[in-house]
Amino acid sequence: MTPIPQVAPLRPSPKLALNAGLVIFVVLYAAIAVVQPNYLEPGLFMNFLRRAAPLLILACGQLYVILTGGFDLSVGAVATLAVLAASILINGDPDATWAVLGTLYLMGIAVGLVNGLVVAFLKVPSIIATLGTMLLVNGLALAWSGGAARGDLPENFRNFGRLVWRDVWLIGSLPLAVVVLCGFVAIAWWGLNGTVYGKRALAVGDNPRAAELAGTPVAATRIIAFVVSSISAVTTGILLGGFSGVSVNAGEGLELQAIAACVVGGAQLLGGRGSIWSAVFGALSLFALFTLLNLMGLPQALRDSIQGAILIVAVGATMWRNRRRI
Amino acid sequence: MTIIPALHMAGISKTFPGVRALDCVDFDCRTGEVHAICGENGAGKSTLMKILGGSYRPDAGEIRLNGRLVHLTHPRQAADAGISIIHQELSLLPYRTVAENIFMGRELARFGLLDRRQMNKRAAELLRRVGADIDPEGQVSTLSIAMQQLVEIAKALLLDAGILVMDEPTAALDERDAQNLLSLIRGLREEGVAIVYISHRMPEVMAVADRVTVLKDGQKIWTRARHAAPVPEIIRAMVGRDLKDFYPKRPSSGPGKVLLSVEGGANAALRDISFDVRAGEIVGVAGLEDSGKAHLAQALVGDEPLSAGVMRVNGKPVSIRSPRQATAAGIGYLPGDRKRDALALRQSVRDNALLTLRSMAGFFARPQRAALSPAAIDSELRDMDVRAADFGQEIGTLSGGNQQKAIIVRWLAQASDVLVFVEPTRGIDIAAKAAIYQTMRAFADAGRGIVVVSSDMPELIGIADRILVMHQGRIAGELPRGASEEEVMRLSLGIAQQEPREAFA
Amino acid sequence: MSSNAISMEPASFNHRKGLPIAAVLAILSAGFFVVIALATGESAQLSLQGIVGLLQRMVALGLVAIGQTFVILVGSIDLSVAALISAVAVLASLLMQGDPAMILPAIIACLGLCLAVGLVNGALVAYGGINPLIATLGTGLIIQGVLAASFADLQGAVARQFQVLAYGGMLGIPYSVLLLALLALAAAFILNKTLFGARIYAVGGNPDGARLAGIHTERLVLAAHVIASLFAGAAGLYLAARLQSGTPWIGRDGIYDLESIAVTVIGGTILAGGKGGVAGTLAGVLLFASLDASFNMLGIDAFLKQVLRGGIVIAAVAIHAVRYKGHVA
Amino acid sequence: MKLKIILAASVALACTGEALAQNFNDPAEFKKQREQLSMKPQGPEGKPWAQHLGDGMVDTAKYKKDGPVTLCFSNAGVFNPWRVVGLNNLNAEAELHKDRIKELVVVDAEGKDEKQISDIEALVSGGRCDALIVSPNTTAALTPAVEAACGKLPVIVFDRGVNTQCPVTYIHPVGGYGFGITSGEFIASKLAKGDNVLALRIMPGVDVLETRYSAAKTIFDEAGINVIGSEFTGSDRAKTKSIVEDYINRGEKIEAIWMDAGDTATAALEAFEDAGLPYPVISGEDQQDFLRKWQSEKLTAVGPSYPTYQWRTAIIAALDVLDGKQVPGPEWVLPQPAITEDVLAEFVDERMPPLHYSLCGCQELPGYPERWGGKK
Repeated sequence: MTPIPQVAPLRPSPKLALNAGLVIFVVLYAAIAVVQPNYLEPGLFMNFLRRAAPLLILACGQLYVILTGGFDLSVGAVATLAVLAASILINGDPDATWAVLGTLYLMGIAVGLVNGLVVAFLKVPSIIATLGTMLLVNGLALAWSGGAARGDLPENFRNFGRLVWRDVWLIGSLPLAVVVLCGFVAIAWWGLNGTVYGKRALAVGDNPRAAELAGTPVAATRIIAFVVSSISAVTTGILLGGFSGVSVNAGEGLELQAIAACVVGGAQLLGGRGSIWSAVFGALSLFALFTLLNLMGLPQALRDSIQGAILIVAVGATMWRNRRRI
Repeated sequence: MTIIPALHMAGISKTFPGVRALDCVDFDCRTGEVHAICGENGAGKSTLMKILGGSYRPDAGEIRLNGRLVHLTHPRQAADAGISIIHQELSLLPYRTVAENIFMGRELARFGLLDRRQMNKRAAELLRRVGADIDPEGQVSTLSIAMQQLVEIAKALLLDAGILVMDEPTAALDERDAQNLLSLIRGLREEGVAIVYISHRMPEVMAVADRVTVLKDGQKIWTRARHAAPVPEIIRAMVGRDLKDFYPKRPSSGPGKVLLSVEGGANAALRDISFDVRAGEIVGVAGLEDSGKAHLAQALVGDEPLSAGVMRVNGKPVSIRSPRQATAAGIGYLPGDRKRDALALRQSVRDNALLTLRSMAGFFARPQRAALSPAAIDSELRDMDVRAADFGQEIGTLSGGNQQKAIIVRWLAQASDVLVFVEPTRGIDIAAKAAIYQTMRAFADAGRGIVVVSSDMPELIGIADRILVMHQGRIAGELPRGASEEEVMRLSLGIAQQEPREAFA
Repeated sequence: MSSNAISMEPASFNHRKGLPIAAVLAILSAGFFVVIALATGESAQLSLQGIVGLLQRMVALGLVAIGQTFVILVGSIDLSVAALISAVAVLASLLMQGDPAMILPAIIACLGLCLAVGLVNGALVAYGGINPLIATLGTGLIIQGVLAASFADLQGAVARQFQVLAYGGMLGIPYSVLLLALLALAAAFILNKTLFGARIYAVGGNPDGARLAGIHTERLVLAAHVIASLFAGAAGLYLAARLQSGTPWIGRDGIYDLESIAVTVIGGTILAGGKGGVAGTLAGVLLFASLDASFNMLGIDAFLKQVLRGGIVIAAVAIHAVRYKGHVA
Repeated sequence: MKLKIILAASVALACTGEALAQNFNDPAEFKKQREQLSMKPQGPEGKPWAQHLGDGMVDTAKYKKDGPVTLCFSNAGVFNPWRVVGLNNLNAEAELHKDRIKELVVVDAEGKDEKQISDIEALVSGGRCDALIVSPNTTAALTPAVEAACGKLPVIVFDRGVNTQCPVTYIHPVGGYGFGITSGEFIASKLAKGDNVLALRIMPGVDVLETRYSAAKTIFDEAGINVIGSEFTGSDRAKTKSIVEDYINRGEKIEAIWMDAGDTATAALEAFEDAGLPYPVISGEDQQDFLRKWQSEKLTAVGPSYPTYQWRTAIIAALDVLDGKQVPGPEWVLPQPAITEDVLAEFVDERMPPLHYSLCGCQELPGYPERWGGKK
């Protein structure tokens, strides 16, 4: 058999993909600045980052799963669970915050493990498996809280979304959320580039059978991806809870936005291609788009439409670029 | 020339970005003729056939069928024009019946309603014709690869085409099935079918072809009648030089200590497997397609683990339940179906070569350090003579030989003690074959061992120090180096087997 | 979403004697409903009226899921059905405005809209080469956005006579249930008995192979998307008749996109395409309907219900997926 | 190019949609509800859930049934905190009548019209129910199912109505115009002509919410107050806060915030805190978190309500009907009080969760406060 194309198609190199995501973001942000020039001030840019932080973090986690060839639809529900659980467990007591944060991450890890185990060993396609856990986790969160926000989040928890250090040298102001964001992105980057995990994940997403026969722990690689995704969801939940307090719909719809962000940033669905910058710049682009549409004062509903069109165009453009090179 | 050939391709050119895949190639095939095309991978054979099959459109040139000019833009048109192609990649539907597969795209129907009875009947006839004992109503996924290949051939015969193109049709077949196929081809030739035959197996080409055309680098070198084209000439034309020492010299020293041993190994497909591999040895495994030889390889590497028996590596008993455990125990695997089982096609050459090292490294191992670094693997890839413009390029863009070499590097880097090869040179061109044989020998000479499972008998005889022949899931016998094809065949067919057959009913 | 690899499952799994997934699932679902009805003393639910009620719960999801089965069989997927259902329901009530004379034109216009959406989806996937999840998510968002922006506060209602579709019946069986049965039979017939059906399976099972066998794979993917959209349209029309007027959210609130995919997969159709069928899908829909009805009888609260449903979706798919030897993602 | 076409098409559609918009600005209804707000309710003093406005009564002798009865309740869903509190009220009220109620069957439609229709059909055909209480998910969609049920047993509808007169009675507070009038007039009284107000709304298209806005808008227009924006928050705190932040970042001056529901009111206020701006005049609702904030920050605020005690009334009405008593009807209009600064302290209860609706009328009910998620 000679399954090899006889001619070498040139694919865009990862560096090029990085630039594409970055370029979209820069263009969109420039458009924002045209509509609303004060977005060029460092303070407002930091504020933009702060508000984009939950989506960015979620996209970084989702990227892990996408690289291995799956989806994680449960992240929105996990974020909601984190917010509700935090308010119920802390119940206004600032001393409980740190212990509860640990508990939240344990819950997230548990959900990630369930997702991973179901996909890796029960062989349920991730889109169905995580749809199931989405319903399950959402139901649990609502049943636990009784369907409405309960308990209060103390000041020190709210700081994750609200605290801003003013008069910081060079950048003017620095929200705590942006520090968390940078930390999370750095860790996510390290996971993919500073350890062997990233390459394993790409190989598993590209061809799980080949990876398995080459000795890759395929099941573990998948499970870790789901755990990372859930951890990102908990982090997102903490920031959302910090930003705006308890609500039962804190994470609603975020899962699709996170997937869309990765795709806009150049990650390939069903695995094998993408980098942490796909998630970062994809999410920044998407959030910049939302902000721009907001500022332009378009009817809110139409923003959905535009988001849909952009998704199709972004993926179509990538397809077209790849195809032209073959 | 007075005869109008059934197929005449004139001045065919095709350029892909950066590469001239075909450069003004002329090719013809007459009715009642078998015309073989030889050439290395990348020589343009497949591109030429894809043009004929309507998958690609040529940049220049024309195709005439019985003198009539045609333009083929979709496989459908090629089929309607009487061109039938057996593709080297299986294109079957696993969950559908054999009959449904044979009639794929050409279903028998009245007013859009399927006529299953008639399809099953005709499918059974076609299967008989290719010598396959297959139930037309059975599901394809239950068939072995060889049986699937025969279904593929039956599918091509359905068309009753004037022109039949066979691209490596025997790649997955064992000797017996391949012989059946060759006689079928002769029969078709008698019926006046024009047959284009593409193969790397020289004995087959010699056995069946009337004329031979050699392609190299997208250009036609020559077309000659078979008697005017002895094998060395063909090889020289393909490779551009003489290939002496095709199989590497064997070492004069005897084999060393036992590296790998199996005692009483058994699982669903295997019974009573006992053998060992010594340092410095290449042990061949022969057998028919359904003999269990592929299962033996899968058992050794933990893909289909043994459920009984003892396996020892370097004298220590090991439990191998997964490929990962096999890797950890020092056993490496080079599967027969590279695209499906070995390659991450969208990852770089470097990443593919590093895959096992990275997989076995500790989770927190830094990917830029020591053996895991790109520099280290690059030098190994260069030592292996893997040809790529850049080791960062996707491995899917390399030729089969270079891909196989990159995978060998994968296991050399892991410093495995025993490598299990399955069909090591399937679909690989002749020059690369020689290089791979050299590497295998060098690996063994370095005091390590190789198990090589192959359907290519000259290859086994040429490379192996001894040959285990399998039959019905057992090792039917062992032959020393220098055994003849007949001896292997006898054991394969179970003729020399002593045990009563009922034992494994 | 497809692979050329032919799985070499041990023969025993494929030549399993016994009932197909669809029958097992249907029997289990119906059995569960009966047991719960008896256990809670609601034996009235086992009367003709009760059973008809159960079947009626299947209609909307059943219609969408049959269409979804077609797209999944060709190896694609359609996430835009929920938005399309809303669009059709809104369009139907908008055009009819209670006027019986407008019934036919409204139906034609709605199906025309579905045809257009199906063509766009199919073209994006088959000819544009865009991942179907993204393509149909995109078209779904576009439709939903336009709907929400245009018809925030809609007025208008379908004609009384049109509501017969949802509320009328013969011999005690509602027309809507008959319609579902009829369309399901038609779909099963198409898939199993016709040339077109055989090619649907061919394209999903092995797109490259199908193309080389001379099948115009793009056209079939396109056709499957059109069929899915038309079935979504049928569901939208049924809902408009059932609810008297459409709101721009009925599709989304009913989660018809994810639920139709879930029941299709529960019914044994594989996401890669090429294997499965309408019978399994309907059995999956029956499972959902009998769960709904049974949870009501048991008085399980809404949140716990969601937890159970999530677990059941995973378990139902796991039961037949777990034997699969290859990898899934 | 494609995007442009889509945009153009969308805009065109949006415009036609505008023209087809239902009229939620009904001056007659506006006037009626304004009168009802100041009307003196009839019925037991201090028990607003048992009171009613107006004089209409219906006779229910034909529904009289002795002995323990089974009540069935088809709920649209518990998809927001208001409905969660309400359902607790309903269950607690039923517990008060243990001797009379054999069983209370609650069926949840999860916000799906289709499911609620099937649910009602199943309840009716199940034959267990002596009376049916319906809280419809959508007015028009549920009408046929309720009509069919009316023929078999007494039906009581509350919250959103149905387009038929067949239920024994339809329980609801004064209504959306009333809500908008209370909140709009308060804000108008605190602002000067030309001041800016930002309207934050949950979602479009729901009649009970649309009327709130149209009433407030009418009042703002009359008072010359400038509505600088009307945004939909989807009841999402993060979205609410972001929207307000965006307006602040644009440099808009916001003197007042008007809300059609108060569950995200504190999120809106936080946006001002984070920006270091003084609080605006605000209209919220009767949620605890808003009331506490109001009290602690000394806001200029008002808390109109859409009281959750109507869920109690539904059980009371059902039992009255089965007792054969006269009940207010065909519409049972409940008083719709608002929380003002004078009475604020009465309604703040630190034990209750943040989104507890203070006008639940549930303080005396069994299980208070734990049943509503409160601390003992």
